[in-house]
Amino acid sequence: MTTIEAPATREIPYVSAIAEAFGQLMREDPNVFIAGEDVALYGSVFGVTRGLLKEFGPQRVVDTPISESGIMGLGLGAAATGLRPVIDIMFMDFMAVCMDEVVNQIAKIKYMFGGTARIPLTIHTMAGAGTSMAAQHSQSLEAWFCHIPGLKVVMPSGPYEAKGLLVAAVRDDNPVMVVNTKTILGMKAHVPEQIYEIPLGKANVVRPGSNFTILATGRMVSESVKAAEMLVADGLDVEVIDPRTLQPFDTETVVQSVRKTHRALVAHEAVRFGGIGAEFAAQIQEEAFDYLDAPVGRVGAPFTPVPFSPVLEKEYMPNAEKIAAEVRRLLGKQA
Amino acid sequence: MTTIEAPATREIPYVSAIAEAFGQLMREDPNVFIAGEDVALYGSVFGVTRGLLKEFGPQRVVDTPISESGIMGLGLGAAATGLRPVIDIMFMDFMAVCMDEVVNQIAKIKYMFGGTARIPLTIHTMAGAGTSMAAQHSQSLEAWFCHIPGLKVVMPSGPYEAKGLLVAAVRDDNPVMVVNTKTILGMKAHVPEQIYEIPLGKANVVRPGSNFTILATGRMVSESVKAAEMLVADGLDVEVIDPRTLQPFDTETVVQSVRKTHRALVAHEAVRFGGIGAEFAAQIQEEAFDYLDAPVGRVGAPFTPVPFSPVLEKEYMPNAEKIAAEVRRLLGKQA
Amino acid sequence: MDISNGVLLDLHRRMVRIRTFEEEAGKLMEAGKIPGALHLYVGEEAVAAGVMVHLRDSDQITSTHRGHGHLVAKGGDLRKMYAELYGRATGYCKGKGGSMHISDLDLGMLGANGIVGAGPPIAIGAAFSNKYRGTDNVTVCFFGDGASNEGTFHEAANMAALYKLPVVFACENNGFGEFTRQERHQAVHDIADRAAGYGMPGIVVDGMDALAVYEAAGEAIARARAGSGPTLLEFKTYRFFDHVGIRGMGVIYREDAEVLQWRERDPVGLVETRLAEQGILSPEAAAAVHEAALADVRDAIAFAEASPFPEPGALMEDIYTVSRGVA
Amino acid sequence: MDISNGVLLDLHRRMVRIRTFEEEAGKLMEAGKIPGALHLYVGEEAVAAGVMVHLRDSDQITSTHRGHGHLVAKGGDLRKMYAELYGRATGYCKGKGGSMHISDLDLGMLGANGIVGAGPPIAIGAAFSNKYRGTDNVTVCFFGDGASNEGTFHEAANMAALYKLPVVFACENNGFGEFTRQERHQAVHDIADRAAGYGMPGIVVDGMDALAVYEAAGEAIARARAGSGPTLLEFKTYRFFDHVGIRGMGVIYREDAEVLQWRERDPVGLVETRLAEQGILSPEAAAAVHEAALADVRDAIAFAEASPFPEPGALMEDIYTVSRGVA
Ligand SMILES: Cc1ncc(C[n+]2csc(CCOP(=O)(O)OP(=O)(O)O)c2C)c(N)n1
Ligand SMILES: Cc1ncc(C[n+]2csc(CCOP(=O)(O)OP(=O)(O)O)c2C)c(N)n1
Ligand SMILES: [Mg+2]
Ligand SMILES: [Mg+2]
Repeated sequence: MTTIEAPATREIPYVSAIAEAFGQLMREDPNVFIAGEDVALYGSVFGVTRGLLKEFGPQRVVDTPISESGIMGLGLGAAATGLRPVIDIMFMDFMAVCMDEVVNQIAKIKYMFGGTARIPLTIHTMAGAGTSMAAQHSQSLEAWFCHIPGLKVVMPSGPYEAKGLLVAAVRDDNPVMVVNTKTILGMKAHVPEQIYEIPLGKANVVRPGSNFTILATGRMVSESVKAAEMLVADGLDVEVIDPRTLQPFDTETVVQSVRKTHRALVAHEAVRFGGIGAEFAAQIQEEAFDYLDAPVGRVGAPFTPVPFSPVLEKEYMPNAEKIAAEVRRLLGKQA
Repeated sequence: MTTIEAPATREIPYVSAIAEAFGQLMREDPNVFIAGEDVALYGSVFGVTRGLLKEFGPQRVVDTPISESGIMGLGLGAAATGLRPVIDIMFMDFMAVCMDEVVNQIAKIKYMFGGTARIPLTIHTMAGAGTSMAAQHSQSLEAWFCHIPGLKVVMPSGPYEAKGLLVAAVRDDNPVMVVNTKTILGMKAHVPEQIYEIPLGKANVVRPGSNFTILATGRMVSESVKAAEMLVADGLDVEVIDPRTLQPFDTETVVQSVRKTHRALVAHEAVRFGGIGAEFAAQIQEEAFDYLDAPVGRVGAPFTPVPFSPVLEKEYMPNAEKIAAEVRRLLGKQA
Repeated sequence: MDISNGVLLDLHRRMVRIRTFEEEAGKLMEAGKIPGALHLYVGEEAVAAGVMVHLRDSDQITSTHRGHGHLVAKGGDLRKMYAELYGRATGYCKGKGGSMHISDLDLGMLGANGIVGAGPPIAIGAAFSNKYRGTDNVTVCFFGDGASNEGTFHEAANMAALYKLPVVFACENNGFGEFTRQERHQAVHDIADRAAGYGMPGIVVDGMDALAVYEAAGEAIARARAGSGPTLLEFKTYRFFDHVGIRGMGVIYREDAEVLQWRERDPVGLVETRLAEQGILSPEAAAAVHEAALADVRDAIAFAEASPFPEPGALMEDIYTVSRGVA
Repeated sequence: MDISNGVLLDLHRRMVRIRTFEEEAGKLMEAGKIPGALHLYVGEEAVAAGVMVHLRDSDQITSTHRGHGHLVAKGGDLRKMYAELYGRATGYCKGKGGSMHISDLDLGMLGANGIVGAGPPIAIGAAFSNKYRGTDNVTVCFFGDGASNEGTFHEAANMAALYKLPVVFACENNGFGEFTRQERHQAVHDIADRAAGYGMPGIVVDGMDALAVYEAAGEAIARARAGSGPTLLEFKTYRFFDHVGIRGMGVIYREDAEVLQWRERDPVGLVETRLAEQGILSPEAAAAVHEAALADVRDAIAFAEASPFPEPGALMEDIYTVSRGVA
């Protein structure tokens, strides 16, 4: 790399962090290619592949028909024969159209083949509500994939994580799903210019604290930091942890925190019932039972499809206020 | 109905309970039809539709091409226009081929349409490992569907439940997924001959007990009863609860039990990580925190695709011994 | 085919109503008054109108993400439509669906859909139901050139032909799936060529010519209604605006010249010229149709803007049907 | 097409090895020695053999639930195959896959598959990779008549034609998807007719005649290798046994007479008659091929039966690839 190190303060939006990572990954490894709907000529409807076609050409930045199963299978066949594909599925909701490829093929082929296969495949997608796109363009379905042995799942909480986790995902020799949140694509933060990795499977303590732990994913990380600030007035010193990787989950870091703080809450944007927060909460109480002074709380979306109308969607969305309120409710329940 | 009440002891296998329910449902409502692969001429590979073609003809017992998305969509379109379809998806693993229809269409159409639609659709399928059918014919994926607002999910634990829950599912005006477990299709138990319903959303206390609660689904219910017998020697009086319906989940019955017993474990055949047991455990500790003397334990399959080789599959399968062992381990952790 | 003057005027009126509905909606979206994404139907009006004049209220259609035109043509209530676009409680979906889920089950409009390719399986279900219930209703399945590459189309087409279902597959080939030109998403020129692989007729139709649409659709629908099975109609058409919103020119994926060329065959203009030539519609009468449409649309917009947003409690309603007393 | 004697004998030998492999496996399954479900290839040997003689080890195939024949024909190790069927640690998949997931990546056999229709998307991925990496490898995608109704076939066929990928779609039309006869699962007689809808040639081939298969496959593979794009070959064939297991007659979904009629054109018998007529293969030489195959199969069975089951710890291995030191 000949680029001059940018100042440590270089701030770029989440969307640019992704595009930058893609460019650098493709430069470092000729086997990396990206395929998806409108990723080439148009640079993706979210802008995450802008500029790539020009630099890498149509062989490596591949516009596809609207055929998610075909695209995902293309990624699998290419990965099994030596390439390192990135498959972009525009909205996470569309994962439902290619679940077989992801879950029954990509995740399991290595095991079913007795270990002989290697599937270095990255699935890249956008989750989350908040854009008035209604029930089929707003879901956060990461819990489905965390339940499937053979997959890894990451969920970046900001620009720094977006780049570092994407790099780690693509370099990993396993299928990794990168679940971005569309409403934070404009979020700006410091992102090193050179290529770097955030190790998979390691949680990050975003805000240290001593007497309450909030474990949050994706967009809920920044909301939890806001909630933590609000809760200072309640005499709480909240630790906020971002697992970064949901599968494999860094139980250790989280449990250590809870053993220190004695109280915990898990927050995500997905529907609360059956969300990944249930797994996290279950693990926390299993591993830190003796340390808990209150039940492990959970904040997630209510049990309804995502509504269109902005007034309803606002009510639907988990946010800092709801997290803070739930923390307060939990403390009322304290043993 | 003119059939004479059979003796209260009539015992029939699970598979016959399903077939009997289908017949009675089709007799009572001309809008009920069944579509799926090899459900008509062959009577289904599991035998659950045997005899129906002869009685109801090919218009109401419909063999389909191998086109799960097409079949599921057919069910939806028919349900939205006045019929009451049962869609049979041979193995639950194949649900991955038609997830969009189930999750983005069937589950959400009522809500997206502002309530104007009514989708009285039953999805009928077979889950579970233990038949040397390997990773793509053995999964228990109910957690996926429990996470999706708009769906209901039931999981019968034996012949009596198989019939009663199926009847309730088909009569319900909402989409309901019936998740059977293929390894208990031969299990025999008392099944009333007349048509009857088991109400959706109500858990059943299978075995009353005073100082430990096991909440188990599907095949794990009978395994848990066995485990309970084993644990008598440990001085435990285990209550076994079968939620019967996973979505909506009868939190109340379970929490009441745990408030009495102070200790609980959730058992299912699905992969433990991210399984529905996580949700149940999370709810139990939320609602009964002050009553718990030990963490809520969970038994499920290990984090691996289902292996083919019988020796590995045996190791894979949760069962009574593993449940009993986990109960003992939990007690060691007791506060 | 013999077309009565009444039908011709009806066709024209439906097209104008769609055009007006869409142009005003586009402006309101650009002005920030309508949230979310609008996929507008401008340029493709002849298809919706030419098909829908053949349908009864009891006939069903499945629609797409680009669904306003279909519902307007099927007789949808413009007030409820605009209220829905605005996310108001008075909308077709009480504000819960928005543009991509607009629907009217009483008119057999089984919903716009946010998932490309979701319509065909649903359409064959409705058609199966029509047959099962012994009606002679027909279901028309609208889908795009892009959608023709989804596996769902394949599965539904095969099943429709197999079961001889009363369904018509109406492919609106506007030359693009989002920003990808047809020749970059499939190697065939005519999507109608796919019909033979299922055992049904496949017919290419000029989708800018309302009368051509009328004629082809009439035959296919009659065929379906008579129990003779499905047909695949491919309507060659063009979207004048962008994939989302109203910007139609100066875009990266097509030349302005191409847009202008297609606009020369503007379906509304074409039908007006034709009707004028035949002496059925004077310029004044045509203008009156436009004015009436605009008045209706303005009324609908005013209704929407005056309508309340959903109450907060509405969030958790309409998820499940209350079934024998239990929600 | 000119076929050398060596190739003819090779064809025959591969077919006999498949036949022998399958008949013995079927018996062992019925005897309860092989767990799980076996989908046997008996009756369809000409297809696998006629295609595979054209392929190099670096060419790939995707297979189906009925995959043994494909791997035997591609040169698979019979010992590892039987050990896999037996669920032993020495099997191709260390006992983790069994019949439905048998695979040999070194031979480009990308796996049998338990999901009907899963192969086509994977096959185009391998073909894409061949092209991307600048090789002239070809990928052959085997799939059944039943699988031709899955959406995945449609999507993959469209993409293959669009990208001109070096892939051959080899449809093994054995007349049934499980227990459903072709005419009850699709309204077309020739699946090859679907090719036109994607922009590729579609050819019907007598799948009982190894030489016809050889010829058609040779052309399609050469075409793919030359960079001229995909072909859809439809092989009309028949499965002599049941969908699962060996019982072929006395079943509910077909007449015994039909089975007997097809058995008259037993592909192994046909090729032997042909080679005998041409003076290439004497009855004694043919018998020797059968004997050698049986010896190899018996050796493989003995190997499998003597092999250990996987160690318990193996359950949790091979899920993830150790990637830069981390599992
Ligand atoms: C399954 C799925 N994939 C992708 C999308 C994103 N998307 C929305 S509209 C569209 C283009 C559809 O093209 P076409 O079917 O030709 O309809 P048109 O927009 O041209 O009317 C795409 C790719 C989607 N909504 N659903
Ligand atoms: C997605 C999916 N649906 C259904 C099945 C069950 N199944 C296994 S084999 C088979 C029939 C396949 O027919 P065909 O493709 O013609 O292959 P053949 O068995 O005739 O070789 C079916 C329906 C499956 N394995 N996967
Ligand atoms: Mg289009
Ligand atoms: Mg077949």
